[in-house]
Amino acid sequence: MSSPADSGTTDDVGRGEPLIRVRNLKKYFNQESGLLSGLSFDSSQFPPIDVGQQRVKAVDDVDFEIRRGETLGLVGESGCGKSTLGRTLLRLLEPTEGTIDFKGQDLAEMSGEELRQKRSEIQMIFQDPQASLDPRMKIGQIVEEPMRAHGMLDDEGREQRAKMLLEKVGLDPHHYNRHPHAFSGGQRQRVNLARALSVDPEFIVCDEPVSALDVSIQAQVLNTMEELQDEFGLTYLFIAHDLSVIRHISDRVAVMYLGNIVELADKEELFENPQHPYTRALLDSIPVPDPRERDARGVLEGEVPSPIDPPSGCRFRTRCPRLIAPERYEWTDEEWAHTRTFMRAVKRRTFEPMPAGEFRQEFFGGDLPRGEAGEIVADAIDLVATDPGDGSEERDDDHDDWEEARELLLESFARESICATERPAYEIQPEYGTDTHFAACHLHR
Amino acid sequence: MSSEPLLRVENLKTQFFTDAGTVRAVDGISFEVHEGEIVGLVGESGAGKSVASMSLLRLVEHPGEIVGGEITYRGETIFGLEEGPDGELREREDMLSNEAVRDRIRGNEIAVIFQDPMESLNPVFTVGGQLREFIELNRDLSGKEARAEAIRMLREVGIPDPEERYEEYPHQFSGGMRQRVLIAMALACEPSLIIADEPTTALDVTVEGQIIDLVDDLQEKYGTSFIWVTHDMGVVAEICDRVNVMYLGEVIEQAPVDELFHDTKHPYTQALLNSMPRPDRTVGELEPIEGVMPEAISPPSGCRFHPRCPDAREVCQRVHPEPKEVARADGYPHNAACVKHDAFDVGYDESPPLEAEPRLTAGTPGGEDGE
Amino acid sequence: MGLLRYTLYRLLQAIPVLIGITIITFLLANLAPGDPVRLMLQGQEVDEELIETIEQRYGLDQPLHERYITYMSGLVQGDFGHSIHRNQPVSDLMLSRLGPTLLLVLSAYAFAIATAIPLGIFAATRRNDPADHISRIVALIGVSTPSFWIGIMLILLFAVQLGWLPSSGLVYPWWGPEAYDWIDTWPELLYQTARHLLLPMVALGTLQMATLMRVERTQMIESLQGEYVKLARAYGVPERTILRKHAFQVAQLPIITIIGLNLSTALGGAVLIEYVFNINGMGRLFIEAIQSLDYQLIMGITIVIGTMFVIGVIITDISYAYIDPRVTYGEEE
Amino acid sequence: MAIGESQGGGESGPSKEVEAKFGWRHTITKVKDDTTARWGLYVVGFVLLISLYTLIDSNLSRLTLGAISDFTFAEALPIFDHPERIPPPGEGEGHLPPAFHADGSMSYPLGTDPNGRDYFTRIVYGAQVSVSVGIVSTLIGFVGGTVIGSVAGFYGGKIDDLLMRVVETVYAIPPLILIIVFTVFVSGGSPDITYAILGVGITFIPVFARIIRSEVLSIREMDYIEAARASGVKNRNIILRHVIPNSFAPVLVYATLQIGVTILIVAGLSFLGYGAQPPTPDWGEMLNVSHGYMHSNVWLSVWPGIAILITIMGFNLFGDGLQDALDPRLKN
Repeated sequence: MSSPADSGTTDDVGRGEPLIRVRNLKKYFNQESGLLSGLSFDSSQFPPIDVGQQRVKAVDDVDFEIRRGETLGLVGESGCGKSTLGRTLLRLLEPTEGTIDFKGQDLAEMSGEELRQKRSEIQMIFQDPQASLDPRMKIGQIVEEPMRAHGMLDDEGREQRAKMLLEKVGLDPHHYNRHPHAFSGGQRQRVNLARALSVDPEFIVCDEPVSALDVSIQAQVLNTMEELQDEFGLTYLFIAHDLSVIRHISDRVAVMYLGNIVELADKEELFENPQHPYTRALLDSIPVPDPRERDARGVLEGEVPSPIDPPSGCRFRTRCPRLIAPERYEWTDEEWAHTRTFMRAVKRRTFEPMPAGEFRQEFFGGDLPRGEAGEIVADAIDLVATDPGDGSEERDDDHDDWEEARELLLESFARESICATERPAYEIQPEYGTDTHFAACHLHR
Repeated sequence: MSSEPLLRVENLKTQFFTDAGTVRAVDGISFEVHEGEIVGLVGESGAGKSVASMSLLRLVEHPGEIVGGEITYRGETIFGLEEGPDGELREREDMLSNEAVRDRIRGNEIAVIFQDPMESLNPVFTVGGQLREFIELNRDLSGKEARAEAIRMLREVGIPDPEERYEEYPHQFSGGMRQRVLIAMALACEPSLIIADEPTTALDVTVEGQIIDLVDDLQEKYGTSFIWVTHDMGVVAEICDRVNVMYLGEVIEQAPVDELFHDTKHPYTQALLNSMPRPDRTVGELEPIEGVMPEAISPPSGCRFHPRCPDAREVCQRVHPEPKEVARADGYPHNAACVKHDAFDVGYDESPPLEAEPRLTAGTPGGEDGE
Repeated sequence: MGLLRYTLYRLLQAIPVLIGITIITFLLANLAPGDPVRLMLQGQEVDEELIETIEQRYGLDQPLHERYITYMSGLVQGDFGHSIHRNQPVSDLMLSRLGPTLLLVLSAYAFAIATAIPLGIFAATRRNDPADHISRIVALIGVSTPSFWIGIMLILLFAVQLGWLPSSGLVYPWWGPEAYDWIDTWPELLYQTARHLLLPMVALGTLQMATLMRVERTQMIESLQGEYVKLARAYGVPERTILRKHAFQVAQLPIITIIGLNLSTALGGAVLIEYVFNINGMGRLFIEAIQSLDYQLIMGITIVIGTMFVIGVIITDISYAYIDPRVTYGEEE
Repeated sequence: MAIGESQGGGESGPSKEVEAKFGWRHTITKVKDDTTARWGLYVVGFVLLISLYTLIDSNLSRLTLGAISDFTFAEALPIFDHPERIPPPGEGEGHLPPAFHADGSMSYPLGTDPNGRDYFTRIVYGAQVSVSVGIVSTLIGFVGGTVIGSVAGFYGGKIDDLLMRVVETVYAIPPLILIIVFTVFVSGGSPDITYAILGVGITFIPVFARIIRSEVLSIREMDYIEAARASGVKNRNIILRHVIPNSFAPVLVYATLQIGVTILIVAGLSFLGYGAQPPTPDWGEMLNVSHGYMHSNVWLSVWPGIAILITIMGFNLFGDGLQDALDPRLKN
């Protein structure tokens, strides 16, 4: 009977040293499974059946490390791939590519019994405190299950440890024999904590552990998690969508968008000196609980693109308010700003067709950009305007013209930008603290 | 404050009659909504805020029932009881009939926006069709005009390409877009009051920002009043003019938003604010509220917050405080239901503090005595 | 994908199922202990040579997979083989029997749908009232009673005791009045058809009615609890419109699926009902074939009835897709 | 019923719904409290008792193999021990109407069958046949389906694909027809009740497999399964300790309802002469015999049908009640 903490770990990692190194990690999902999967109809060919697999790029080429004893916050909006990343890290999902170096061993390479044994060192806490506890088991059994799976202690020892842990997480050990349904949400989350701690792990992935809880209960659970981290020397990957919670609990923070990490820095640095436009947009959007600071505003336009076919280069470029001007044209900043706005308005069709003159007035203050860019814009305006420049008759079906204008603008401008042609990855000098500040934005080139 | 309020709620009580007993979900709340303001109704889950807001339209579902109080909208009685000749309560003469509430109030005068944009739209009808139906029903417009109006409203709430999207089905819209459709529905009926029940809770933070932005703009343009039901103090600070804080079926503090945050008068509100992590600054240690909210089936005696209150004294166990004016700001009263204020004068200062029972942070299981 | 493409997709999906039906039927009929010819002769003393001649003539001496390939190559050309017992092509035998079965099953369905849906809605809106309880009990009896016994009871009451309706046979409208010497005009023919059809239709339709009614009630109750119903109420939509339009449309979706899947029970029930009421449909033909162990005919009938079911399910799936836009557009955003 | 707020995972203590849903003890309490389930239990219990009694008390071989004419209920139940119950010999064709009829006799409460056997006794003994047919063939389907369904559902992949194809195909052939074909061919042209039971059971294996598979699939997605995997629990233990206990309840409901369906199908089978064979006292078989006497003795066709109706209704009531108890969503 040996505690898993000292089994098989020869190279002990010192506090502050990287415990986990993730390199080029990718997780793609096939859209559906089954005999006819991958079959889809495509009327543009004959026979109208397409056998190509569409793959959802949930996590696409991610690099980072987690240091022993720290809490790395992972924040992003729904669908950005943060939960998938957490689960892939734990090998609950099979990585498509990449390595997960945990204390010198690659988790991505492990499988079967070897992986199962390794699970005593890495644990997970789930978002839904109710769904993550088997309703038919008693909380004592639930807490003991991982110990049993790893052959830790004997029956009596397990019970003692379970009771000890229940007390540690702030529950009454006398409730050992109760079913989860007798507990409130916050208490159930504490049972989850006790279960995760039972095998004395080093690393815990916390997937939105407090987002299902009320504010006042959130604080209780967060405090307990911090106390446990100190006491047991735990390392957390804390996944959340709530920036306030992230700011409170993390040491360093990674921001995810559409399968990529766009920024990673020390907490203070990230919140006080955000360098990626997406991080800024996120921070600007959070409502601050102070009526004297009413600045939460929807700074972002449009919607997150599909992860099946994400934008090239920087994934945020299709919504970025600071999309970099393509270099092959000569612009002033103002001209580019106008063109960018116009391009996106055409793409999203947010306006009614109007005469060309009105377009110029509304989007360009009357003056089109000079040179080649201006000509392209003029062409695009002609396509969508109600009075086509070539003097031909009024058109009735404008659908194709919209498409054409859209393609013209995107092709000439959006896809010419460095944001579309190169994937950004830069290290910046931090203003707060000394740690590195990673920002995936070409503004820092 | 001088003019007659748009909506006046007095001592509203809504109860659910279940097998386990009577749940006093809303237990005697009073508040007002004036023209053109956004009034917040804030509280944690179980506070009774959603039931309260649905009671305003008399849309409480079985086995719930409004059992007391008065709801007056522009001089009309949406709900009101009086004592009959035998002392029993009966509906007042001037209380609107079910048909009148349905035809004249719901949609026409008071519209709602629900929390869950995924479930609130009917999956088998087009977005435009649903919007048009509500417009036709609540405004004097022909089918064609209603359609034009529906498209105009879709554009107004920022839905790209509204003509095409009019013909699409809800599942083709993202969550944020669906919430915009619900806002369009509410505004298109040209009501004077919109009840927004957690309208941004299900949304991502950037989308939430977009929606708050939109509501702010549209509210300014149309002058509609809002009751904004939420659990998020951040959203309250962002958008509300005046706020009612609810705890266990009661309003425990009501104040203009700035006073509520910067001159907090009720220990619960204060505790709630202290327990929140903040996005704008790093908080060293959070101060959680002890214990959990008790069930509305058997609320604690005296002040309902006293078992969790850091300021609780012996008197709090005995005296049940109604909200009283403890300060004034901008011509609005600042009410709090806490006996520590002088306005109550029940001997709080002399009363001995309650012994803090040694307890584990999480308390006993919610099931009380277990199985 | 559009409705047309969805239809194509469903048809494509049906192919493996249809092949599966032929495999199962073929295996059952051919893997039986004893060979088909001997089985058919049912122990009669026959010259061994004669048996061999018959087997050779019908290719029964070939290995199993070759026989299957032969059978299938005939099948795709519409040739169901030859009934040894009746010395007739199987397809000829089946053709004249299709009509009565279709008429019976479709009318039973019409009866079931026409009664179940209003009753189910009625029960849902009067939840836990006496009316609801009564309709639930009726539905419970409906799903617990063998259809053939209902048929017998109906005959005993309406034909034997009261003498109001005929107890057996069917009048086929597609034969025209001239086929019957006791019928002169078209209206009279249709009237007679209805009179003959009434009892078997009710007998076969009762189970369907009861099943549909239970589902309808549950679905309506669930649909009426939907957020969209709450929203409609909050916008002052009259309760009747909510019931008929908002809640009803959504509640119909599972009903359509059930209607399709229950076709299986109805087709099976038709065997019993045709037997009780002496109707010359596929079901009776099936019993006759089974009695004489006419294995070519049995295979033919099983495949045709299986195909009827598959077609029925495809039709209901397409109507589902027609009502529910989520099917054809897919769920992705 | 959502009192208070709809925002997820509240702190106001566990909701009643959740409490109702879990734990066997809760289920049993719920069943006891549910009127429908209670009545179902009474009826099922009554029918089971009768069949158990007849099973223990009588010599089964006499019922199925030997002639029944010399055996009466009077022998089985001593309290009814009246010598006049033994049918008068040679009275085979002149069968008696029920007791309330002018020509009836109290010795034969439901009259006699065309062979002069006491109809009441036969009806009572029929319970045994129907119940055992229903339970045994459902059990075959249940066991076979559980094994195939849980393996396919948990592991997915190719096994799962293959299973679904087979299920779809079996679904496409109406069960009655498939079972008749099975019974007749497999028995080599001489069907009897054993083949019928086997046929029904095997036909329903894919049906059960499908139900169990979908149940397992939904449970596989639950967080607590993922939690167990993340803790390093072995797959076998996950299936044994989490998947099966949690999928068992809904499948049990389905099985209860399926017993009714099975009895219905076997009755039809016997009615056509492809199930129980004479002289087995099976209700379907009795209806088959009485069909020939429809005009001369109406009552012969009435009683077996009522017996079938009551039995199936019992199982359906019980299944419905169980469902309500396990899934309180539609209650109240």
